[in-house]
Amino acid sequence: MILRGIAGLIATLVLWTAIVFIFQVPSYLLPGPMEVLNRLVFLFENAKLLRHIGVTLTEIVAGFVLGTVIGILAGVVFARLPRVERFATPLILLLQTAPKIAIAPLLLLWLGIGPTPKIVLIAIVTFFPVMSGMVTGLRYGEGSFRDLAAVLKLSPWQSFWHIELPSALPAVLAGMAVATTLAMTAAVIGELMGANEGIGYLLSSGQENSDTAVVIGMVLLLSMIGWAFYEIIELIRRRSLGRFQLS
Amino acid sequence: ADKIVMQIDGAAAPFYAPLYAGVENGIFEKNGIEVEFIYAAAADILTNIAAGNVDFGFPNGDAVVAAAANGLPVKVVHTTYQRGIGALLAKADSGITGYKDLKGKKIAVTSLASPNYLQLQVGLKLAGLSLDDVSVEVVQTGAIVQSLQAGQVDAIVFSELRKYNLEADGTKVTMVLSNDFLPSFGNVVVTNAAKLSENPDLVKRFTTAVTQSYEWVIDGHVNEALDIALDKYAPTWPKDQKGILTTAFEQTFVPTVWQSPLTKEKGLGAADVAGWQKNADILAEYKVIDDAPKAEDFVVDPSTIGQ
Amino acid sequence: MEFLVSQSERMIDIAGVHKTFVADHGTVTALEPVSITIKEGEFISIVGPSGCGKSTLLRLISGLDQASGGSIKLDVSGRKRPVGFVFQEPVLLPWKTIIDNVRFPLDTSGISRGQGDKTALDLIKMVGLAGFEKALPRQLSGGMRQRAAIARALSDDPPILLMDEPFSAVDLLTRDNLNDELLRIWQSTGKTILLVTHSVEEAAYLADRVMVMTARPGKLKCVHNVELLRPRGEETKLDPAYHALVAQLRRDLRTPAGEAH
Amino acid sequence: MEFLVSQSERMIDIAGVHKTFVADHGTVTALEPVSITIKEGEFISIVGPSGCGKSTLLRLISGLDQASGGSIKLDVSGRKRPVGFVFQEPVLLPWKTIIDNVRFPLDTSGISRGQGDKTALDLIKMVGLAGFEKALPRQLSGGMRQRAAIARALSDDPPILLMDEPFSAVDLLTRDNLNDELLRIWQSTGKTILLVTHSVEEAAYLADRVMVMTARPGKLKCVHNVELLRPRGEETKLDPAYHALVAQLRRDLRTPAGEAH
Amino acid sequence: MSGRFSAAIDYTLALAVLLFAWWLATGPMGLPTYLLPSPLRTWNALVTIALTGELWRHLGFTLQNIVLGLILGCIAGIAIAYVMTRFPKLAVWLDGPLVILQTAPKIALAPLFIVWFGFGVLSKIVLIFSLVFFPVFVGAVAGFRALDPKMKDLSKLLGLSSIQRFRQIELPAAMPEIFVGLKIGAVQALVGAVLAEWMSGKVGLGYLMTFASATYKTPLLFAAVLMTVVLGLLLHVALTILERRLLSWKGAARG
Ligand SMILES: Nc1ncnc2c1ncn2[C@@H]1O[C@H](COP(=O)(O)OP(=O)(O)OP(=O)(O)O)[C@@H](O)[C@H]1O
Ligand SMILES: Nc1ncnc2c1ncn2[C@@H]1O[C@H](COP(=O)(O)OP(=O)(O)OP(=O)(O)O)[C@@H](O)[C@H]1O
Ligand SMILES: [Mg+2]
Ligand SMILES: [Mg+2]
Repeated sequence: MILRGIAGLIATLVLWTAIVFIFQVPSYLLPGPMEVLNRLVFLFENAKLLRHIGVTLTEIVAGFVLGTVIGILAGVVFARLPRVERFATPLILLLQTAPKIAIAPLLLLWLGIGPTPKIVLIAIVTFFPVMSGMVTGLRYGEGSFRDLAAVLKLSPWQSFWHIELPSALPAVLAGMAVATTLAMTAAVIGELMGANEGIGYLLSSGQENSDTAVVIGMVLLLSMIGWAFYEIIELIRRRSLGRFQLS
Repeated sequence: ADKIVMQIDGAAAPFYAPLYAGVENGIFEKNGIEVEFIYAAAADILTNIAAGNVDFGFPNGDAVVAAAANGLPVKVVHTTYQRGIGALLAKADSGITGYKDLKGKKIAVTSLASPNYLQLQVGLKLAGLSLDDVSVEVVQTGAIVQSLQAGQVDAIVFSELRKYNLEADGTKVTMVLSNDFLPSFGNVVVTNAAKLSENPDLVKRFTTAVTQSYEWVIDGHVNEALDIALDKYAPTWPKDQKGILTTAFEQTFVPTVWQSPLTKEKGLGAADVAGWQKNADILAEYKVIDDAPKAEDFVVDPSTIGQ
Repeated sequence: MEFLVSQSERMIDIAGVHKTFVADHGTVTALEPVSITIKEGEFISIVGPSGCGKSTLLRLISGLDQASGGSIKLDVSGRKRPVGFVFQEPVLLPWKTIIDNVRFPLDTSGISRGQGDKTALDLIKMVGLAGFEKALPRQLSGGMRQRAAIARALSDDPPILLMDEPFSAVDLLTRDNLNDELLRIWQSTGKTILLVTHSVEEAAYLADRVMVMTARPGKLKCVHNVELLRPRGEETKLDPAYHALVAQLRRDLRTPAGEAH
Repeated sequence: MEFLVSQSERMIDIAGVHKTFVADHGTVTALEPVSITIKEGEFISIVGPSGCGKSTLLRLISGLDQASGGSIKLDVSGRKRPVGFVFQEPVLLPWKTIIDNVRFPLDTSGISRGQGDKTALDLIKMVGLAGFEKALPRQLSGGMRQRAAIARALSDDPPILLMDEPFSAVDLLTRDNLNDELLRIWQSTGKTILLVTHSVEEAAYLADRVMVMTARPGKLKCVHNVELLRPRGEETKLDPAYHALVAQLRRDLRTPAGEAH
Repeated sequence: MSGRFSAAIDYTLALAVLLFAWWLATGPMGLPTYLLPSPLRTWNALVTIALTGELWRHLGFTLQNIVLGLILGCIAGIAIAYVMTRFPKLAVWLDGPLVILQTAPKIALAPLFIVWFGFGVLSKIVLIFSLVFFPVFVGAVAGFRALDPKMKDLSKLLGLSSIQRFRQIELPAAMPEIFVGLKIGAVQALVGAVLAEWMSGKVGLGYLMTFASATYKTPLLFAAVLMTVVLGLLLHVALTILERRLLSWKGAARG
């Protein structure tokens, strides 16, 4: 995994440098890695970069965990009661497709300024892929396991914990991997709605100031956070591989 | 002290230095106010003000006119920028020196609903041209300056402030200020109509603090104010641009943006009601808004608050 | 053909139960109306051609599927888990080790881990899987998986045991051993057992009664009483009556459907 | 014990092949070194206790798994698909109908649809699944699925056929029929067949030679020549030699591992 | 089929409840129009632009981008997922850049896409593509990985060509997981199309939204939002029907 990470990082840096070098891209369009690094060091020294990272990271973790838990639970309910799923689908699609910025003032009105609307926004986007993964994992999972659960008259909780969650785990993990990327976007949108700290805030100030290096730097930081999330999910997947792989 | 939230247009930038210095120097505190700044797009600020999500806003004047025209209960309580800061920007080496040179060129604005677009239309008309003579591209704030730099467009109609970004980046630009032919207002302090009538004292104290903050900068503290802004509030801003910013403040903002003949007479933030009305009438004439609102309905002179 | 049993002894009461599947390729009558009453503690074997509805019948009794008509009554007042089921394919949870799979019914009914382990280990030893407690299902051979599934079905000691060809994938010796173990457990616990098998010898050796079914549409052809002495063992297999029954069952299975014997 | 066969006749040459699995729960020697040479057109049955390495041996021969040591040579020059395999569990593609599953090997080797359909329909009829051509696998009973898998393995007429307990889930009558069909196909096509079974009767009835294996560690105990006349049929089952062999195989399986007979 | 019929009833019922809640918020609860216009005002705004024909121009443009981006994203997502699961060595090198590219928030990069790929439809398609790709990719990877080893045995035994193996075994087996990605991808395509039009352009539902938002024409804003939601719902229903058909062999548990 370490190898994979380093290989990926090197490949990205090489590609990036090559593009900047070969096409002689001016820095207002795409600054090179060194320039971005310099800006990051500058922000670290002058702009309490770590504090901003901490703020955003907290929001992402809180929103991601919230969305994942609700997504898994909703997935179970939806897989068991397709009517409930059909009933909830319009609302869910409304939340997913309605441009977040169009409903931002409403979110602020109901949840106040501060971290809550950001966390809720991240939870909303995280929810959907996790829920979809869970529903699919359960709906298309081994029918014979359902028979086993029925014969053993397992309680809903028991069949969730012992049978449904493990069978759906690959699909749920895939949903969570997708959710990480959406969560990064939601974090930015959340901080564009009105904020004075966080990576998204620094990013929007970079955008306002046409400071491409700051924009790319913040994008890179968010990528790294997303990547860390992704690797944690990969780790869980690999750990459970031996156990959870269907024979 | 009363805790209030002020939402500022765009993002933290050294151009808002007087407000930041006001906080750091205890001017707001002295007026019994503890202020927190947050940032968003102009239209969102006005919606938030109307909804009561935030206490004060600092958006562009055109956005307030449009909001008022659509019935949002917002009031301008401090016309901080006495003129508009919209401008036509083109690279110096493009040969464009004014609207007359735009025939056959490609020009970017941020939205067909934006004041930039209106300024472009009026500017073209005064130069004897029309929209049919140019091609217009719509490009969002985050990309419009780069599109000029990259040569994707020949000119942009946007904020005067971007001239300083471009020059800091080594790009010489020609600028035509829109305010010269289309009076408008840059950032102004806005609050909710209900808040103004229910708690005029708070609004009064707030506008007073704003005025005092700007006065301190005007009174020869540009350097200190910029230091505060660059160190504590707009730290992403490259420090080596302080020279350019100092020039901009001393030659433009202090003499012509924050102060006007009217403010000499009535104090900073004075309401040029006639100017506002003219602005609204032109917005209506060019169908940016359906009907022009009455300026006295949404613009208040700071000196009259609480009386 | 039907037994008359006292009300209290009736364990499973099947009356006119039938099942039809509707599928794209047409309607399949898996089971024509079947009626039979099974007494508490009875051991019933079911034989019949492939596709005649044996599995379907067990699934209906267990409540996994709904009958298209008729009624099934189980007299299992108050038991949370009336039936244990050995499915035709070993349905082991692939993410659990063998011992965890065997202990699963106990874990999910609140038995303590220690107690559960003891029971599970005994059963694992009984089915000849000692040494494979910590193996995962995919690391076992087909027959070993089937035996693990048998151990699981026995672990929580259900009053009714439904077994769908439980020994089809194991060798003769193991099969004989497991047959005897099953009889031992049955005798000591008084379970009611229904066992589907393709081995007429096994059917005759184990059961009190043998149900013979005929193919498409699946139908109960006849029920044989097995009058062999209990307990059964090596001597049973030398009993001429046993061989006569086996021969009879063989004949039953070879006669075309519908033809009464 | 080993046959001496002319070079050209050797179809499968197994020399010192063994297999060890390493797993969390320990190392399992699935197969101790096995050596045997199988002639072209030979019919070999394999019997042995559950878990003794029968499936493992077939998987090694087919090339699905790699041996831990030893060598396996197949004399199948130029054949793209030398072996057909009936797995211990029917591995049908769940999204294809029965006829599509049976025709699958033909479809993927460029046989025309019309020709493929003809072959597939014949085989489906042979295994007794007529009427279920358009059914999906999950709509069949266990034994029916197994028969579909047999039909598939036969459809593209491979020179070597490996069958892992192909008839374990079907009833006696069907089993007898399929046994005879298999013999007929074998005789008319000259295939080399290896068949794993738990039925010693079946093993003796079908094979030229019977391999007997012993349990853990899996080992080839002995190989019996079956000197019964061909073609075989009802008379074979009356032949005392057949019964003697069956009895011998039974004894072999009952003797504890390692003990030579 | 009664299943589909009752699904339609459920959707309609749910929409009715949403509509009622919306009406409740704007009517009795008195949310002002600039925050949330009433259903009636929104409907009127919608009818107005529908009658002038403006709506169809915007809708058509957005829909065209969505479909194009969705198809391209899907093909690339499935193809690259397949290549990576087939050649795990390649994955070591591709995984990192792919994840970095994906977790980079597109909303932040969207403005740069315009200066990188121009004002035309290309920058929009690139943006939608980049949003659709990853869900489909992740779903497909999960699907290809979950392939039953017995199926692998079968294809090895039959000596299937790569194309046969993919077409006949791996793709159908991975379909359930691919559909998860596809459904998320469809929603992302919508978000991407709107986002792209928000960044630049003079046509499309996203453009309509920025225009309406900047001019405080909130009923028009919500009419456009409503149209995207309806588009999303239609895409979802279409995918669900397709899923039902393609995955009927799974005999999915139904209510
Ligand atoms: N889910 C289903 N959908 C459609 N038909 C089904 C379904 N399940 C079973 N059948 C049909 O019902 C009939 C009886 O099936 P069942 O599984 O009960 O047979 P069986 O007696 O157990 O056979 P075997 O000995 O082969 O296991 C078969 O013809 C089968 O095709
Ligand atoms: N993938 C694996 N990992 C670990 N051990 C394995 C694996 N596959 C088989 N084994 C072990 O190898 C041994 C032989 O297995 P094999 O499947 O060949 O038995 P078999 O003779 O076919 O038995 P059966 O008659 O029950 O099918 C068993 O002890 C089994 O546990
Ligand atoms: Mg069955
Ligand atoms: Mg085996």
